[in-house]
Amino acid sequence: MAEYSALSLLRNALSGNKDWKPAWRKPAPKASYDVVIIGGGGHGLSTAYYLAKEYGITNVAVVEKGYLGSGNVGRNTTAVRSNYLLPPNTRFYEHSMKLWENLSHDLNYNVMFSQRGVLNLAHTPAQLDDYARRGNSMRHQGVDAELMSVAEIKRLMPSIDVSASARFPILGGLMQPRAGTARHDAVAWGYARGADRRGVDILENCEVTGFLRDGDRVTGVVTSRGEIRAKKVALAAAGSTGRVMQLAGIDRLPIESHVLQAFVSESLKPFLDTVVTFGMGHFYMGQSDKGGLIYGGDLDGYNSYAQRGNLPIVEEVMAEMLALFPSLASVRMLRSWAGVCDMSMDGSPIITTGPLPGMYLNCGWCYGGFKATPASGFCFAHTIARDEPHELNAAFTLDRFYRGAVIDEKGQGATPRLH
Amino acid sequence: MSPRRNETGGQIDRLKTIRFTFDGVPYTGHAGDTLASALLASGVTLMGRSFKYHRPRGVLSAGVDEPNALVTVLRGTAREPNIPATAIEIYDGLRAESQNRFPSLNWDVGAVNQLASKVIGAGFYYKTFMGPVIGPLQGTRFWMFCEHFIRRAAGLGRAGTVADDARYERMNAFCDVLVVGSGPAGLMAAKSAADSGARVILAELDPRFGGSANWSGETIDGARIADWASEIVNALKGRKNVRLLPRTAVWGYYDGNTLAALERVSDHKETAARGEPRHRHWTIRSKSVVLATGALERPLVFPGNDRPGVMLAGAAQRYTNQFGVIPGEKITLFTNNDTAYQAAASLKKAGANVATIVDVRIDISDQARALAASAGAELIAGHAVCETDGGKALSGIRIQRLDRASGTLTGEPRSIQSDCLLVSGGWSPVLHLASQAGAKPEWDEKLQAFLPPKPTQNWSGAGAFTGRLATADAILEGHAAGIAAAGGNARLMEKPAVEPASVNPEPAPVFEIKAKGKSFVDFQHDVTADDVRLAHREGFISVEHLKRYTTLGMATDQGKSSNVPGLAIMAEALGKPIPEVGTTRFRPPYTAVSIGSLAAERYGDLKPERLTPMHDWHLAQGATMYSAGLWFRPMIYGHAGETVEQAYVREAKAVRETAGIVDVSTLGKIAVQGPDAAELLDRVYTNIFSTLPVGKARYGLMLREDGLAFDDGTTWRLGQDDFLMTTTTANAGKVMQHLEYFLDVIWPELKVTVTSVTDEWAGAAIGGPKAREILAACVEDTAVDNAALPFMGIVHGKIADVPVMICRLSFSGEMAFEVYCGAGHGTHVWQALIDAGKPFGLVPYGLEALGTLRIEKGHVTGAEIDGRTTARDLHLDWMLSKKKPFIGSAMMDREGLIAADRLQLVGIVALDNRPLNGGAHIVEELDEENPHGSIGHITACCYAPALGKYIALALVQGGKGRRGTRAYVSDPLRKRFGPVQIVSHHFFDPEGTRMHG
Amino acid sequence: MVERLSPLEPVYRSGSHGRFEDGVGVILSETRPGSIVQVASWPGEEARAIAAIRKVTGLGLPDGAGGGVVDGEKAAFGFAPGKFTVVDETEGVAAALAKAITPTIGTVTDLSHGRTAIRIEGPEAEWVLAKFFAIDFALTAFPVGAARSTTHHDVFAQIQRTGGDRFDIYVFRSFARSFWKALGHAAEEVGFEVA
Amino acid sequence: MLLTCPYCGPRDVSEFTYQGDGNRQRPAPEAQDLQAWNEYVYDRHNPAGDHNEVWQHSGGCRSHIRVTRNTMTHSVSSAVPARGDVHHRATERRKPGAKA
Ligand SMILES: Cc1cc2nc3c(=O)[nH]c(=O)nc-3n(C[C@H](O)[C@H](O)[C@H](O)COP(=O)(O)OP(=O)(O)OC[C@H]3O[C@@H](n4cnc5c(N)ncnc54)[C@H](O)[C@@H]3O)c2cc1C
Ligand SMILES: NC(=O)c1ccc[n+]([C@@H]2O[C@H](COP(=O)([O-])OP(=O)(O)OC[C@H]3O[C@@H](n4cnc5c(N)ncnc54)[C@H](O)[C@@H]3O)[C@@H](O)[C@H]2O)c1
Ligand SMILES: Cc1cc2nc3c(=O)[nH]c(=O)nc-3n(C[C@H](O)[C@H](O)[C@H](O)COP(=O)(O)O)c2cc1C
Ligand SMILES: [Zn+2]
Repeated sequence: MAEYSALSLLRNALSGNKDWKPAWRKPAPKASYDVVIIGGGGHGLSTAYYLAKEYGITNVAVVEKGYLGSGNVGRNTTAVRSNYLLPPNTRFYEHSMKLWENLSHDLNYNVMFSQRGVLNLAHTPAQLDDYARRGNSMRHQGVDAELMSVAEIKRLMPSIDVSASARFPILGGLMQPRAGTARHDAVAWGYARGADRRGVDILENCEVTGFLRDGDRVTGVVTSRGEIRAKKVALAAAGSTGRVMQLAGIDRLPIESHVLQAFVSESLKPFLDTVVTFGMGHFYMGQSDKGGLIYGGDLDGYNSYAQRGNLPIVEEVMAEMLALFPSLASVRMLRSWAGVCDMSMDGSPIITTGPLPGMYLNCGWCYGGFKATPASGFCFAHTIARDEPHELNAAFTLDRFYRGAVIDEKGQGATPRLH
Repeated sequence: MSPRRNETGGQIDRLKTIRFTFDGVPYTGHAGDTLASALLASGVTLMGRSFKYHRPRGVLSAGVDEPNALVTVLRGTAREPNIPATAIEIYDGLRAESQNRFPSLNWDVGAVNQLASKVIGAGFYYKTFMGPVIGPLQGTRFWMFCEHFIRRAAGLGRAGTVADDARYERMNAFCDVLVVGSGPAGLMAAKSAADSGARVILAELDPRFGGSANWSGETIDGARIADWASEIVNALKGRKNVRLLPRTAVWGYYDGNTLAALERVSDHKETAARGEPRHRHWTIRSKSVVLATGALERPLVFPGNDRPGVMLAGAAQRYTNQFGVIPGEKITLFTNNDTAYQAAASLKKAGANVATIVDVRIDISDQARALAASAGAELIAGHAVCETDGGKALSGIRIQRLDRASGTLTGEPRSIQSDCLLVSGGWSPVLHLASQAGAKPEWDEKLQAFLPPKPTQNWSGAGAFTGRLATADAILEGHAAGIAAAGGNARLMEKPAVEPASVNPEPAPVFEIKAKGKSFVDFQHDVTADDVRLAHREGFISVEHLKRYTTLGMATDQGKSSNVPGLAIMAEALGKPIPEVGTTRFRPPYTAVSIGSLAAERYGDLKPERLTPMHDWHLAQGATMYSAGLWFRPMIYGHAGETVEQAYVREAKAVRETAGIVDVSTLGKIAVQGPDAAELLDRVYTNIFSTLPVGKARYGLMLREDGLAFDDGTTWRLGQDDFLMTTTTANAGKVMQHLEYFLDVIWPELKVTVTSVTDEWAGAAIGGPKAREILAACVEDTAVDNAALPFMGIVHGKIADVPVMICRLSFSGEMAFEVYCGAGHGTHVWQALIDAGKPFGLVPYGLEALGTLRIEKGHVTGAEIDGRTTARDLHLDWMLSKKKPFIGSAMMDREGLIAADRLQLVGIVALDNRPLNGGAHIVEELDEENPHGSIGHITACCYAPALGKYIALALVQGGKGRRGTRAYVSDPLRKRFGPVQIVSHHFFDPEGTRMHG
Repeated sequence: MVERLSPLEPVYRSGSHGRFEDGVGVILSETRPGSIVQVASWPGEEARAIAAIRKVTGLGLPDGAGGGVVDGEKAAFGFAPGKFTVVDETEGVAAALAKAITPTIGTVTDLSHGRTAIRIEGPEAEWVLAKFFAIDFALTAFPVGAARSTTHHDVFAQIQRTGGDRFDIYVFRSFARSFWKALGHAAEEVGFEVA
Repeated sequence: MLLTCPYCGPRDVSEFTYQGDGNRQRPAPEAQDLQAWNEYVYDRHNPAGDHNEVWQHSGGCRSHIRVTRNTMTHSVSSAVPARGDVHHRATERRKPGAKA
């Protein structure tokens, strides 16, 4: 299949754009594969891509119940960062960041990764200390981080309210300059095209409805498009993890599925160049290249698989938004939507072999797994190919809870809605 | 196009002239006009530029479905971008600006983008801008360089930078029946529901009730239908059980029949009345809902269909009949259905010249023929428009014979001169609200439209919404729906006589005329029919992929006019029927809503302020306040010219040397009462409380179920069954919920009441060598000496005639007391203490000094109990009772929680005698260039006047074992590096002799 | 007796405010009762608690959730399962109740300082309150005497309807000033008077 | 979304705090079975469909309720006091002050 480039664009324009080929094939399911990956989201697709690219395993199918990218990869707010406090997270997300930095080239697909920075605002001296702790932790692991003064913040985003009379005045912020945003759909499509070009079968509208078993061992999946056998079955279903695991007879996991809403404003001329988060609530915002302000806040706060939320959070998010950017009161919210997040008990992910023989599990991404897409696929591919975790995901086990080795960034304990 | 205002007709007030400006040019209109109708009446037809190609655009519709004519409204310094001119009521002084053009709407350099349209079609940016693989522009640089320009070219209007001073408000409403939409169907539904005695709310997004009755030009039982509508509205107005909400768009249908609506209260006024909000955000909880939201007309897709002068037929009818504006001099009409003929006849009746009707169908109904004849229009059947002429305004069209079977055009194109082309591609019911909950709409082959899904909540539908486009049917259906929604059983009404007779609205299944040239599907986002086919070719064939790849339907109008044509073109490319292709998901809001309205009363007032009883005193004493959660607490009481450090050092010193007093009213206080109160405390605290004598207090530690430290505080036994628990300020609410949860869910057998009494008590902590003397000087009815008031003892007495409760406990490490009194007496008692302390040098101190004193003592707070530490990490293992289980006891010994390399509490002393920073890390080897090897971090730091050093508390790996060793602070963020000594966290008076004193 | 200081004091401005030219929509006031007391009864002891309240205050509480009674400046209402608020113009009612409510019946908690009582009355009282609380204030849904526990964002409130167009609102003292300001702000539209 | 508090009636979801999976069984306080504790503290039922969950009416009467709610549709089919009918039962109570 043809490489994408400015040249190919021109050539095709001259021939009336008639020669473009599908970005990925639409094959029929084969009877069996070496690896079947459940979930055509970012993580499933990147896992397939790296299985093929790094481990030469190409007899792989990604099965997706809806259209490719219909899950959270297609509905997230696109923030990519590695500004974590705890070393297992920092290391993992920084590896992801490095992959992001070369992803468009790697995939020959412009995923529009734009390193325009992510800024966390602090509103009390204690919070500033907290952020300093995190920023210093990053710096001690070779990750970029800077503290920003109020004046610098104002210069960066002229519409922000930095007045001392604000209810929660801004005292400064923690900036990760290399962080930024990527075009979410392009990530899914780029990985799909990349995996497809290496021989992976992407099976859309193919819902897993059961598992093939040989005793305890998982030997394949039952899907809406027939049975598919597999030497290894890997689950990367994000918000649907609970549902799918139930099909395998596992009805309890350290996971709750929660709904998270997101919003886009009408298109505006450049207003905000950075991704910014409010420290006294849950609000965060960036601006898409199309001009829409992309923003969100807290979870709705209850279990749900419905991909839609309710009003209280809508109101909460807007109120917090205006606390930072009062001039947006007369700008309009264009659309709201929601995704289902697999909230883990400590807020950190799970990438592991098991819990059944023949099965591999990738979940617990909470509302932060988009940025993990490259590293998650990279590590999961390793875990599947080698039957043991990569050192980067060695800490992301299922039994860490039992052992008390939780990775709790927020210190909230086993209350998933608070992570 | 040269539109003009009619002499008579319409629902505008010709006696009221209104002055406004558009792009700085003054215009006039009449009361009742929209910006679009007033501009049209003034001959202005160019109103906007499209998103990508900057194509000149006129007005397509007359309502919220408008994709083209978007403007920015300026109010004072506030800017309101992207508002459809069709939805703006003009008022004197209105200032509107066109958008997305430079330097002007007429001459826009962005229009050069059209030249590159072949290259910059759907999804082009995914294929390019990746830049070189090596060199200075590798990685993301090249893309970011290009992106900079792309971002500036994209976007529509510009947001303001200063707060608008408008008021936004929330309103909660409850009713039996909410009727959405006030066309003939909705009006009847509201009336019949109200007649049945139900509490009714009728919401209409337009300023005027009546919907299509305002412009259909029909009569009902001989009367003008607009008058019929006004009569019903007037009757409803006077009724107690009815609330009429004009200018109110119901935009969200949430769970539990909770609907969200936006009322534009004063947008149509030059200035809002005093106290009047600009927008009111309604949350309506209704037992049942009648959706009567009508239907929207769809355009047809053909080359040049976006030229200013091309307009929906129904919109033209509306401009003519409601606003008295005839949209052109020589009008052509292009349709695939009969409803447009009604528009033609209606326009003719108002004096317009409808010269030609072009219909894609060959078989034209008699009714349509008759209407065409009455319109005096030439009817050209079996033809289609294949191109439009003109620059920024339509001058003519070209038509060709259409072979519907093959979709091809044949014969020589015929040119028709025309300045206004009306199009009608059929009608789509407004089923957005019905499907927001996720139900899939169903395709109706006859109407060639999606119909509402089966209700997932308690609603019913009526009128054009359900596909009943005939007015008489809509009225009947509305009537029945209203009664049913109210749970009434009134008799059904007789079918009214509506003239002219309704036509059959079923269109021919023609969506696109394929010919050379750009045929727009999504006008605003410049998505063409070719873009849809490109998406198909590249495999983006799911409607959701189509949408995301081309951005079809993602503009401000959310594809109200473009979705169905777009997916019809995709269906054709796929060779699949439309229902198999489906439609994209509907999401709130139905129409864009101001962010201010959603923030409502929290705009400018995000959170309430929580004030202690002595708040005003602190302010009067010049305290700098610190916001702690919702509370405000004094940080320092600075003297003139003092730095923060000087102030807190002075205050802390005073506590050690004489005495200080601090407001502790914010501490969480929970009354724990009942026969099982002590038992409850034994279960939730790690240590034992049942053995605590009445009149004594004890320090307690709580863990979470997972065994990590949760909160600490003292609990006072005031009576056998009566405890007063104190918590940290930050955790007060959490601890309360924790106790309530266990009492309700886990231990319902315990007879304990827990009540938040944080606000009942004002608290002052007074400490220092002179504290007891000061107390003795002002307390009555009790002694405060060691015998009467030993460490952790409690006494009751009076200060300045007010009953107080005093407990001798110490956070500062000094001889100290907490004095509690009723909050209403707080300032009174506080002032009495201050007065009594004056001779002794008593000093009020704030949080900074409080922090300093506790750091010197090594007491922990939220900075150390951060949800990741255990009791052992904090050297509080002595508090873990072995005699009883308690919350967290089973989980606290898991291997990960007792590991040797855990972060443990230590003290830190700066060896370079320079200030330390919170959040600085500790390392064994200093490397300023490449900091690495963190072994922990500082949680709190200060200058310790008691030691004359900069000290800190820190959490350090294997901390205890490192006492006495040297390490370094490494704080690259603030470039502070230097040697430190790791010591015990008990810096000062570790034996506690001062407080036991 | 030392007079209690109201948290509203610096912001309590008697007189007419907002758009009052066309009439006053609501009257706002602080009622400053002497006693605000919480009575909580153990499961099954509700009747005895109700009897004790009647004995001490003369107020006869009806059975059932959220039921209440008003008598002049005295009032009582249920606000949670087995829990009641008793309000009296005189101070010291908590002590009297504590004698009547033995530990076998339940507990008594004095909240006289901890809660601030704000009254809103007038033809627009329901309208103004509806701006704050997601409660149906219509007389049919919320009869005289009845009470509701609810919140406006962070501000917890117990609301009793003490008249056809009169409501008494009990909020935490620390939030009272903020709430009062917000209430005044919301009432500007209809014109209000501070009594 | 509305939840019907058995005491206060139907109220907006914003008045409630979610307390999660209602099937969790707290082991006896003395129990040493770490596996049981681990399941209680960390493992959750997470069904697609009816979910048995606990909510607190924290913005109202503050009592806890057991709710059966469908996680696909958000429709609530039952909401009862978490204390069961304890509050209406006069008999079978322990002596005041007795230890559990
Ligand atoms: C509103 C929102 C905002 C977010 N913002 C950010 C952000 O700013 N930054 C960030 O880093 N992260 C963010 N996230 C989180 C991030 O989107 C997710 O963590 C991440 O996308 C999850 O991985 P995924 O892409 O593989 O998941 P998904 O895209 O959800 O993929 C899972 C796929 O599995 C499929 N599937 C499920 N069940 C079956 C079955 N039975 N058979 C077959 N297929 C099945 C689903 O259809 C789905 O496509 C956000 C999430 C949401 C909801
Ligand atoms: N020419 C035709 O055949 C044709 C086509 C379409 C409609 N109609 C008309 O349809 C009418 C049927 O009456 P009807 O009452 O069903 O429709 P209607 O179009 O008369 O009224 C619908 C009303 O609902 C309002 N509305 C829509 N969405 C809303 C929302 N979210 N919130 C608040 N208001 C909203 C609209 O502003 C409009 O006033 C007939 O009178 C007929 O004239 C006719
Ligand atoms: C980063 C981002 C930007 C978006 N921008 C827009 C937009 O400009 N216009 C729009 O209509 N929707 C936009 N959406 C929302 C999508 O239309 C859609 O609602 C979302 O992807 C979820 O899919 P669903 O609504 O089909 O469930 C955006 C979504 C994301 C994640
Ligand atoms: Zn309740």
